[in-house]
Amino acid sequence: MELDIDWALRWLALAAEAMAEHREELIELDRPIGDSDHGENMDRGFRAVTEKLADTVPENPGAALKLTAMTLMSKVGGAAGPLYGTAFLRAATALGDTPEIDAATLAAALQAARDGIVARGKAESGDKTMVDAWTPAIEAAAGAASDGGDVRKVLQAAAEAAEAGAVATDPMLARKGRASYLGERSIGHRDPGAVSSALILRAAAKAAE
Amino acid sequence: MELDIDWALRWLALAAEAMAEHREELIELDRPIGDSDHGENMDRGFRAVTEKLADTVPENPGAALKLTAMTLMSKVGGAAGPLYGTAFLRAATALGDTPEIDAATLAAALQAARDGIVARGKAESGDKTMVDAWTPAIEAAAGAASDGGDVRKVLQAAAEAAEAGAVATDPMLARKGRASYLGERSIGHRDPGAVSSALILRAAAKAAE
Amino acid sequence: MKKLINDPRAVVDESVEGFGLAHADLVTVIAEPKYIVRKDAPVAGKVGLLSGGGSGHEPLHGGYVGMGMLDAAVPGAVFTSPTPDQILPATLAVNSGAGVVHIVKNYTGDVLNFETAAELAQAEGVEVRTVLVNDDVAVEDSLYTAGRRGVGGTVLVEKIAGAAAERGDNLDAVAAIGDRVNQNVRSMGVALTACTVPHAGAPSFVLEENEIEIGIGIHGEPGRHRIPMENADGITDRLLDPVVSDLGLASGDKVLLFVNGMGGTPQSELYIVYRRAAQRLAEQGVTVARSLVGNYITALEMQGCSITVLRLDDEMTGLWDAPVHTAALRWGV
Amino acid sequence: MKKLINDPRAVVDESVEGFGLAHADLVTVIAEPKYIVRKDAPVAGKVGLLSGGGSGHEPLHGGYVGMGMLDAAVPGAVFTSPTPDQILPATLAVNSGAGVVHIVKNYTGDVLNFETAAELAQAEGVEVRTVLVNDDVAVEDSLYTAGRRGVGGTVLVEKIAGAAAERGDNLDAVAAIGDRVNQNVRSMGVALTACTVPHAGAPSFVLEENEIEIGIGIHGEPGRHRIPMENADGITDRLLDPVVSDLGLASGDKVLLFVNGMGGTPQSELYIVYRRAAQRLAEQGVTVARSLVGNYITALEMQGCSITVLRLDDEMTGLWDAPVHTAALRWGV
Ligand SMILES: Nc1ncnc2c1ncn2[C@@H]1O[C@H](COP(=O)(O)OP(=O)(O)O)[C@@H](O)[C@H]1O
Ligand SMILES: Nc1ncnc2c1ncn2[C@@H]1O[C@H](COP(=O)(O)OP(=O)(O)O)[C@@H](O)[C@H]1O
Ligand SMILES: [Mg+2]
Ligand SMILES: [Mg+2]
Ligand SMILES: [Mg+2]
Ligand SMILES: [Mg+2]
Repeated sequence: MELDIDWALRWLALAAEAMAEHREELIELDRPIGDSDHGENMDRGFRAVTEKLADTVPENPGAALKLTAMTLMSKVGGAAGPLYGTAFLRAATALGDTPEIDAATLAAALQAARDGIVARGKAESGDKTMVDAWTPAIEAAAGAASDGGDVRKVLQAAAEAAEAGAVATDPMLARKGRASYLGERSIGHRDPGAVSSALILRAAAKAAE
Repeated sequence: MELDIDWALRWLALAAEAMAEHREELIELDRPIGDSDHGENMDRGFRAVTEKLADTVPENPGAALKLTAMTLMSKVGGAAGPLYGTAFLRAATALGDTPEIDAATLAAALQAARDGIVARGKAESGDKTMVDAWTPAIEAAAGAASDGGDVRKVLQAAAEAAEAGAVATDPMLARKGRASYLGERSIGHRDPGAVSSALILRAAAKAAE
Repeated sequence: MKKLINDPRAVVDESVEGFGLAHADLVTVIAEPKYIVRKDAPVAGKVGLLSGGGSGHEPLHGGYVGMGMLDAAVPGAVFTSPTPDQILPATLAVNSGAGVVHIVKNYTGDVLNFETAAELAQAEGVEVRTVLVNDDVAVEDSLYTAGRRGVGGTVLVEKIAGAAAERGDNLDAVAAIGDRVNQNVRSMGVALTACTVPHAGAPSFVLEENEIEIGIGIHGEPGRHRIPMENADGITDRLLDPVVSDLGLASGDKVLLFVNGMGGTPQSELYIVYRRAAQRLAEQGVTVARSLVGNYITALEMQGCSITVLRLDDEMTGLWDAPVHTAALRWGV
Repeated sequence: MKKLINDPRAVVDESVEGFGLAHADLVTVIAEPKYIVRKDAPVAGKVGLLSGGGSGHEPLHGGYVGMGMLDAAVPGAVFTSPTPDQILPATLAVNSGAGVVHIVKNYTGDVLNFETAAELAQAEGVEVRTVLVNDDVAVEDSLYTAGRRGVGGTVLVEKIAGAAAERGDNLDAVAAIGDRVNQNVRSMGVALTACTVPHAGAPSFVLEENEIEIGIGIHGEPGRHRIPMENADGITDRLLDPVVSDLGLASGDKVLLFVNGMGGTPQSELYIVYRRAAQRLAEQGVTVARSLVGNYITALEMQGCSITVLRLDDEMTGLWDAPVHTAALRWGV
């Protein structure tokens, strides 16, 4: 099985659904260690992606992700906007105009996305950011791909690892983003960006089911 | 028995005590139909009277009431300041420099005080103001005096009637002062100025006991 | 009650002292009896302009002392009118011989205290005229009330009469233009929350999470009626409509539209109200020629706003535009 | 949550629209992508000055667009930085060929979005310099944080750099004076109450009746620590002392003292804070040469304040005094 444009469109639709559904939850997560807007930002961004996709039909997965990147960049704002924008843009670049994505290409695209976030935000693992969802996710994805798993396996592995990564941010002391202002008081809260990252990767996995 | 400067000083001291003691209550009464300051205003004014009297020893009751008038006028502010200022000033004028006050003079001085309030504030009986304490008070005082009652009787009668008059403001619809803005909603609340008037007259009666 | 204060009884003293320190280039603060006076008062040949009232409405009135507006402001205790022993010396201090205009908001306490002070000043040979401001359409002006309150219109009266005094109008002329502004201005306010007088320690009324109070004044006193919360456009209409109809505005009229914050409302919300009010006036053919949006006459930390509309003529417009240099209103200089 | 709004998602749109209606003499509002631009932009030969950030801090930044200050302001959603697709056209609109300075408050979101916009503008041939404002001493500036936040100092950077641009300084000089202001300014804030982001619907944190939060920013984010309520003088000392020591103020220094309200605090309380701060600075031999007191950079309806101190030199003082004509700051014209 390979992933095509239909998968990409299903993914983005499911991601938009997830953002709408988890909007409140993401706002709540951003309340104690941020400024209560992450859910609103992500929901606004993905609603815009949905609208864009109603007008334009991208030809291949790379084009769909590029359109997503530009839309998130221009609609999300805050820290998350440029970070997700860069992630989707780098993934799109990695995919080029391939119509069908195999497991290895997929793992490489996910890696490019993570690297984009790190290049942009300069966060390291353990800084309590979305990087703490993405890094385990790409490691798991790479593992699954090199174990000969298909794209479905790769996405499953990535989503599971991202979810675990998000949970693992609970005890971390934030060193990047708004939560870092809180110092010790950031401990004991889950990072909202890590949770939204896990939701997006879970949507990708579901879209491949 | 006649009333002298000692009575006047006792009266003013007891009035000051009453204002301090009922400060909160007068603020609470002024809350629903006013602006929550009557208790503070009266307490501030009578504390100033007490301070003034610590420096200056007036020679006769009229002088004591004049000093009170000037002090209230300059320290109370709001509607109550000029009204009580005028009341005490008119009473002082009525007393002149008599060292000893008999029942008839007392009744006349109270009448002058009430007339001063009416002249200043233009309120009629039933408008839900301090006038509704003062008018029954002077009527009762005049009655007691013409029945041959002594000053103690006159003051008792005045205080009792003022207290009843204050209670009687409960069902009235305010037509003067801040409470008038409320129209029908002023009904069911007691007028704070009527209550402070009753307290002042009760202090006068106690001072004569 | 959480407030940035030291002693509830020292609020006015300390606040006015701080005001004097921050604006020493504009004003002098006299501590006892308390008033705020323009640095260069009395200005030779100029009619003196004085206002005052209870504190808690800042920047009113101290924030309007300076060139082109007030010569003195007399602050009372919070929500309590000042006393004649303050008003009198302030009146004397701003009298250059051309007389003094008292701008008085129509509340029993203010009226009585200013009346006494005016009599005393006149007894000392100072001519005093009083401009009574009573622009609040929430209160019926009838035998059954103390008359309409002075609210937002006060700021406009002070600015325009201040400009008239500054250009050299005589005593009667300054009072006349003040009266003309008052006759052409109407206001109405709403509270989303109450406010807490420092010495009282508890809110002056209680609004539930879903209630608002229409027709409030600026003293934390309750308004005319309480309704369930509405959106900004609905609330704006409830305030604007009675103002417009009471003023008898007609298509072709030019107005100044003033959306005032009660102290605790973000500016962004005031502009949402302004937007609706401006749109509705435009629909009625009324031209909004001048605007003012912000916290200019407040009720401590109350959340809410008031809408004030002044029907302008060319003279009032010119006087509004004239230079003014005060702590809270400044242009042209 | 009771607010004078219609739809929580339309707050910024409608508020900015109202702002544009009220100040049509000063600014033009572009609705999509949203920015506010000086009426006469681009001003020939002048360096363009642009700032922006999340909304909810009004009058920042839109209130500072006009002669002598900003050429454009780019508002994001409430407490959310704007996006490159807004910042880029605003940058192009204010570029007269002399280049554009971006004034950016140091928050990850603002930094990233402005960075992208600057790259895009540069790709279109517009020279861009960025002045990063990070004056908040409540945040440790270390490897372990995103660095100090930009708060009250931003207003002063915008005014002083704006005056430099207006007098004709070139791109590097305008950026340099902006940096110099930033290097000489420090701030710290306190919250008595939290604020509620309209789309979030509930306060961003909860303070008990007897608690205050020291070291808050302007986004309703919690501060560094929570303490029991104190009186105004005590709170003032807690804010002022770290500012003074971080700035390394010495006897003989001249400063601008800026007491800022967070949106829901009465002006009278800000002057009580100002009084104490001015007295303490005087005790230390520091001269308060200029002052600013009021709601200039807010956090919606939050109650609280911040204290900002800028060490002045003659050039900064002159630029501060230079004429400015914006909706929220105006003098000399
Ligand atoms: N430097 C960074 N690197 C990676 N992720 C970051 C960085 N800064 C913030 N984030 C992520 O962004 C999330 C916050 O996004 P959001 O609330 O939308 O923006 P803002 O913080 O500007 O309000 C955080 O939960 C975190 O995961
Ligand atoms: N016109 C009036 N005539 C007589 N009494 C009045 C009049 N107006 C107000 N009062 C009295 O003043 C009292 C209010 O006093 P106070 O609260 O101190 O002043 P303010 O109303 O200015 O806040 C009312 O309870 C009423 O008894
Ligand atoms: Mg956030
Ligand atoms: Mg009262
Ligand atoms: Mg009062
Ligand atoms: Mg944000």
